[in-house]
Amino acid sequence: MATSTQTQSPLLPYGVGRFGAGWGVVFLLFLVLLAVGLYGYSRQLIEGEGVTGLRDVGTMGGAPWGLYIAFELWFVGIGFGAMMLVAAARLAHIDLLKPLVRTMCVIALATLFIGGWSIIVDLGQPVRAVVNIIKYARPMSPFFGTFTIGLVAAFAATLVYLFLDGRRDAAILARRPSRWSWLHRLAASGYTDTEVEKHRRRRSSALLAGALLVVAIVAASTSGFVFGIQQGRPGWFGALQAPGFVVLAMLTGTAATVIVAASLRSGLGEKEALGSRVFTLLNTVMLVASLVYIYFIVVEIITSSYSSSLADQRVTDALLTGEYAWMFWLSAALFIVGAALSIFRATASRSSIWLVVVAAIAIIIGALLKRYLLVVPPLTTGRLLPYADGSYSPTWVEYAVVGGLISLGVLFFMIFMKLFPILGLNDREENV
Amino acid sequence: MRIAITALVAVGGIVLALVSALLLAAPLGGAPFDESFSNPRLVYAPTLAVIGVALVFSAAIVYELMPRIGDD
Amino acid sequence: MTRLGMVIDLEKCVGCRACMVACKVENNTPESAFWMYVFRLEDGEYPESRVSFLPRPCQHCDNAPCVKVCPVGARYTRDHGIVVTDWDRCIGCRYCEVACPYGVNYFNYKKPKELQYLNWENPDVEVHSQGEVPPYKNPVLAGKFGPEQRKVAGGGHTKGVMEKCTFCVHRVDSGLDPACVVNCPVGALIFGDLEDPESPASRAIADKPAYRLLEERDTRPKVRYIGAPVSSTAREIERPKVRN
Amino acid sequence: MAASRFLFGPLTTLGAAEESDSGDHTGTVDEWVPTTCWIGKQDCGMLAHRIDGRVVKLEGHPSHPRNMGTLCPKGVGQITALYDPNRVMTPLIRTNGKGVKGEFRAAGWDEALSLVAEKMNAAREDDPRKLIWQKGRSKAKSFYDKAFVNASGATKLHHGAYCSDAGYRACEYTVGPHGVLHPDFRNTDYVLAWGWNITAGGGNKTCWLTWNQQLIEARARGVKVVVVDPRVRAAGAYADKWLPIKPGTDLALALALCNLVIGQDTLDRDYLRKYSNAGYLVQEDGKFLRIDDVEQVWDETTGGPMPHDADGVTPALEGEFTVGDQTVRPGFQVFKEHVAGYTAEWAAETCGLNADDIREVAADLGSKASIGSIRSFDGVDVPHRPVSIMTYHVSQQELGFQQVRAQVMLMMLLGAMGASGGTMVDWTWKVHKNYAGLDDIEITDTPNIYLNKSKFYPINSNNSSIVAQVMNDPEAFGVDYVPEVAILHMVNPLSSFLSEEDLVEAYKKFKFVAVIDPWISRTADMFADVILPAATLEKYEGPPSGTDQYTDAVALRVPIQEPLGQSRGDIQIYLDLCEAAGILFGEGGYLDEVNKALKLSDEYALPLDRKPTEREIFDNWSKDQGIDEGVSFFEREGVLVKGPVSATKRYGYAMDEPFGGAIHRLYGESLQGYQEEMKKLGVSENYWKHYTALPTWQKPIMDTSPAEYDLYLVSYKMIEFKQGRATQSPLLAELAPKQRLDINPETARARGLEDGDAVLVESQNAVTGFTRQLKTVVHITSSIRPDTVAMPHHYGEIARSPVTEGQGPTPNVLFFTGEGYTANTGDQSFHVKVRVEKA
Repeated sequence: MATSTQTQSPLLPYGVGRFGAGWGVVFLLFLVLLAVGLYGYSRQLIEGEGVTGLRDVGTMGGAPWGLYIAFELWFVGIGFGAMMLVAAARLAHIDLLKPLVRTMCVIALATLFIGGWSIIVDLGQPVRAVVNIIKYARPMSPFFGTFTIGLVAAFAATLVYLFLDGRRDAAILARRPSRWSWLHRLAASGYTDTEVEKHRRRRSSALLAGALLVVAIVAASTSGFVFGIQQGRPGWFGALQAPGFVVLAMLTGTAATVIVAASLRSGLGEKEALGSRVFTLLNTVMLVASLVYIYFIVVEIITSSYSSSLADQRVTDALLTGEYAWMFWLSAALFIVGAALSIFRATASRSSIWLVVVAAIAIIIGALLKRYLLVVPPLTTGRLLPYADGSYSPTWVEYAVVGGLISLGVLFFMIFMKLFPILGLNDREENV
Repeated sequence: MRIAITALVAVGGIVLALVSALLLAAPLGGAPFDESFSNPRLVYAPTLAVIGVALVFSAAIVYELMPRIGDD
Repeated sequence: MTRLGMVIDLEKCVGCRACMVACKVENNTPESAFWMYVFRLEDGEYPESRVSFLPRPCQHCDNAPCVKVCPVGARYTRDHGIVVTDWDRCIGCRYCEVACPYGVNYFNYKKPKELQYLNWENPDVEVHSQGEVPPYKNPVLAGKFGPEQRKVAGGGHTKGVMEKCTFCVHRVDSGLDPACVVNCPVGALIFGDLEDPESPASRAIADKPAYRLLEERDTRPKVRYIGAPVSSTAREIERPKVRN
Repeated sequence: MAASRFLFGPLTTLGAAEESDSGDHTGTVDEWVPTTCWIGKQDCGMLAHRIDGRVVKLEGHPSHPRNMGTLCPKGVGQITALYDPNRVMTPLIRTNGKGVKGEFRAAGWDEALSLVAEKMNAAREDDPRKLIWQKGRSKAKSFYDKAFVNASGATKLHHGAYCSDAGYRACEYTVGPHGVLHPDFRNTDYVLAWGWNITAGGGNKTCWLTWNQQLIEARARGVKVVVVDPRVRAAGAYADKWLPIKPGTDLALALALCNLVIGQDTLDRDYLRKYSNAGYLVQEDGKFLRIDDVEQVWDETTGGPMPHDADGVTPALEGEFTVGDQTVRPGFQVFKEHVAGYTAEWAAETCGLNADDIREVAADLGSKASIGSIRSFDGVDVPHRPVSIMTYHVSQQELGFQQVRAQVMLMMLLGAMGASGGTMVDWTWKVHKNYAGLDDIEITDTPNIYLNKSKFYPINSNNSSIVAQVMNDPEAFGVDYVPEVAILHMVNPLSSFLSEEDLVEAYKKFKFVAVIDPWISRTADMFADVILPAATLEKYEGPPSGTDQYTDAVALRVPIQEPLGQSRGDIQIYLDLCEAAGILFGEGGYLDEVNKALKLSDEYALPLDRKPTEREIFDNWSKDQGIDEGVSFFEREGVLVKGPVSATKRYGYAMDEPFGGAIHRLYGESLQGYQEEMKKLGVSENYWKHYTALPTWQKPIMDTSPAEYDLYLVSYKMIEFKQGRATQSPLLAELAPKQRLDINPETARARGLEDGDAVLVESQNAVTGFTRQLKTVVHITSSIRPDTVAMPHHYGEIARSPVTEGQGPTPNVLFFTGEGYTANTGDQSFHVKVRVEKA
């Protein structure tokens, strides 16, 4: 039990129901960012996407996909990774992660949610899109045909998992008098913590976790297929895209979990549930995933360096030595730094949490750059006909909108943690 | 009974998702040579597929939340 | 089965870009959208530099990557193999564009009317014309086409929607050749049914080697080229206004 | 339904249903109106597609011989000239001072016309020479221009410096017809495209489009094309060989080719004897030997001098003879000796070329000329000399006149002038009045404002930049008046002529400037007192010739809608202006002059006491042409195809009197005469040094610029803007959005320049030491000599159009007018030495 939160209101754990000043300031800050994003998006809606830095490939020499899609991939990657961790925690009975399961579910929901919105904001006809996708979506099209279905499935699966997994905690909270007890009662939906229910819970959570894993891997792969099956775009076509997406998802999901967990640990003063051992575990996951991913990058670069196609060469050159080299090497450096810190942490005698957090931050930023590098350079430099080189630089609208989307996710998370305990309650907690 | 209904919902969801994605939505495969490749065979088939997927997971809710019917 | 295609004779093309303008006026396309584009290319070093031209309409592929990836079936292959965009259905995701190896897609990043040359609704223009000139109108472009009755001709110009060369579907459907073909001063563009050995297009490639752009990508275009293929080291010169 | 209204309604994000009239064709009026192109120079036949009164597209007229259903980019794009919101729509009267950006108020036609008429008449009454009239390139037949000049007594200035006037003068003087050199495309086997971009430049008589059609046909036939140009660009794809000649050295190459052709003895002696003055005996003083005022030849049969026109003479071409106490040589012998020093090696050195390439051209010319062969056209035998030169704007350089003369002489040596497959000048071999006129100039002490027949430019092409210099200092040129009123009709001297500062000073001296134009040009912006809005495509104009040199046709510009705003057709404006000025009616009035200019027979002549409509004029003209239906024939059909041009018209040899009776002047006796007289009257050497009987290589003056001016600047035309009136069209400006400096990659590298970099270009006048600058951007291209940079024309012409904003300056800013930068015919040189540095 959190002791620090008991001074003012001894009733609800982890600050649920209490809106402190610190929380309020942060909330307001993100609300402002969201408002800026909304303003930017309103400009885009009214003027068209001419207000973004996006332009056509070919004669216009631009990139029709840019920051929005890069962030979309990054967001949903984190979401899929978090889903995988949730599934792993349940399937491998990793008790250390139990307090974090709900956090990871919320991370997944928030990132999938804003990932979906990133697609919407990228569209020229967003409202029409919603109607036409549910009416006409074609399974053959990886992006909206199958991927959106994957996204919906992932969101639905995580939501169901979060709901069922949280019923016990909700029931505990519902018994305490508070303004939110009705909500907790609703979330508990009649949970009584009987043996029968516990038994059902075990069976269904195992099956659900399995489904979560499958859905996460399939959906992450599909977003890789969006690019991997495109013969017409140098730098994209390849069998490694889908597995690369899965590994990077795992990696970024873990990194995001580390960062959020560290924030919760310091924000909620929750040293016990989020002890050093949790971070050690997450660090190990990160370490393995980052080494695998670095290996993937190396394989990818070696393969494309030997490509017979001049166009593929051009993209590789742009990445390794050209216009995007700084970003490519920065991202590579971030991955390597992340991996190195993880190794150091794994072998060090003292177990610092901040080391893990720094590694996670390096990796998650590296991953964002990598996503940008996947989307943009093949569009600006990957030309098969003799078009002149293209260029793309995002405008303030795009930064504002992306900032707004991140704010949306953070606000979603912040509201959730005031309505429900963000960490799982201890098993020793009284029975319902 | 509970398991049967749960299985029914789950299998129903899978079948609905597969049938609507593979048979009712726009055709898969090959070089698209005419207009039929651009239209679902049943409008809103993708919605059905999404509903199917959602059904699969809601089977868990059915399983855990369904009121006791007397089998256990 | 009729398969309409275009033959482009690079031995005749003089790179004048009249086809580009003819296309723009015919389809009333917005600024910097070149459904038909003519590369002016240069290769080699002085004094052995060589200049060449490469007209690039939509290739109307038999195995069109854009059609395959369209999430909502707005891009489709219609009768006679013409690849068109249903501008009434397109959601503006630009997946067709990133999938196309030829760069033929043009998205409406802005309100197209502000960028159109034949728009006469500009208030400044109305003041000057003193209301004498009727508004631009070409109902054919806005119409529905073929048995499928979908809006595919160059009349969409809707913000946030993808567009590209339609082989002038509105002309072809009434038995005319595309605007660029009709206008080419030197007869470098030839149009017709590739399945019919007597069509002008088939005759043009009957006794000359013809090739397609990026054959290795297996897109199987219905646009054939005659003449020396463009060198892989060719660089583009004299670009038109490319950004709006 | 409500839901779909919500989902697809006219929300800004959706807009799917913006076209509410989708697919409903009922009730629209869909028409095709025949007319002719207005924007290019060859007046292609067009069909305007009109829906409910709004023109939506222009297409080529399928039966017009010149374009056969097609149009060039300008032809298609000129729809924006019709519906340009930046056109002048009402008469404008200036409200601020001149020489600065103009402020204008809208006025009625009556007010504007009476103001112009009053000023014009005041000037005419004072001194008719004080009224200047100037027009840009006349479209179609310029009968109404001529009628106005005659009726008003105005001094007509020339249309533009860009043209090829030095070449025109050289051809008129040397062989007679009015034009420069172009091939008999259908029959030629060899084209020397000289300083002329064969695929993007257009010809001197027709536009780009017809030439390209004929070139592509000829290429399919296997014609060999050699391009002689510092910059090859689009021609490169259609050239078998590129000779990247150093700017300003074309004369050296032409002379060397003459020398080589003589050396290899591939001469058409028959032609030289019969139709040229090659056999005329030249005395040691450079004058022809004349007996009883008749030029003499050395008759090989009789072995003595004979009048050149005596029956049965066989003039000797070579040798040295003694007649009386005179040693005389035939003109050809003089020429042969004159060019003997111009060897291939010398030319290679001078022109920056390879001697073997030059020898190869000469050898090709000699072998392909197939001297002695005959081809029959409909039973008419014509000498077949299938070698040709295409030359056009290249004549606009310091040595331009003599250089074109040398090119003509090269073709003369081969007998290819006017032969089947040979080199043509005009459509027919009609001899222009200048053939005699230029040979017989009496230099006057009191020249007019453009120094016609002056000691400075005895042969004179009428250059407005020189007019400006004269106006700024009339005494220096012996001119005793300064014009006061100018009527500028679609001309923009400030941009289309050179030496802008002189022009600005000069135009300030005009007390009144009236402009007839659809747009506000830079000249109008700074100097117009009144602007009369002219219509563009929506007017009657013509009749333009429709010939493509093989098929004859005539068409008419028919309005494709009512004139936009308050604009009026040009003819209407002249009718109205002459009425206001009181010079419309009666003998010698405008209508009378129109009758004369159109050569209307009495039956169809316009009555001199009633103002006709534009349509009436063309109705009378059509009927006079034997078209019973009158103008409605053209309103319905657009073009009257008359049929093939006969060989007897096309080929000089085949004419009833071969070459129209002109004796081609290999030896330019009178040119030397002018030099002597000019020296006597005391003008600087730069004026007289190019007046020589035979073209003589002299180093261009620009080459004496200091060494830091290490690059040659040349200018050129792009297909997008050829003939001007185009940069303000958004459709065309989109194709060529910005001024640029073409530069070789090696040259750019040496200066650290990359494509798109901003640069300063500074030119230097080697005579006066003046420098001029402009700023533009780099365009790297390997199709240009490393010692040469090039800029296209026509940017920076229209002042008041958002489309032209930021396009960049005209290269004319950098060129000079005057000694060393003007040909001996008063023609502008578009060559100058510059230095280029990163801005």
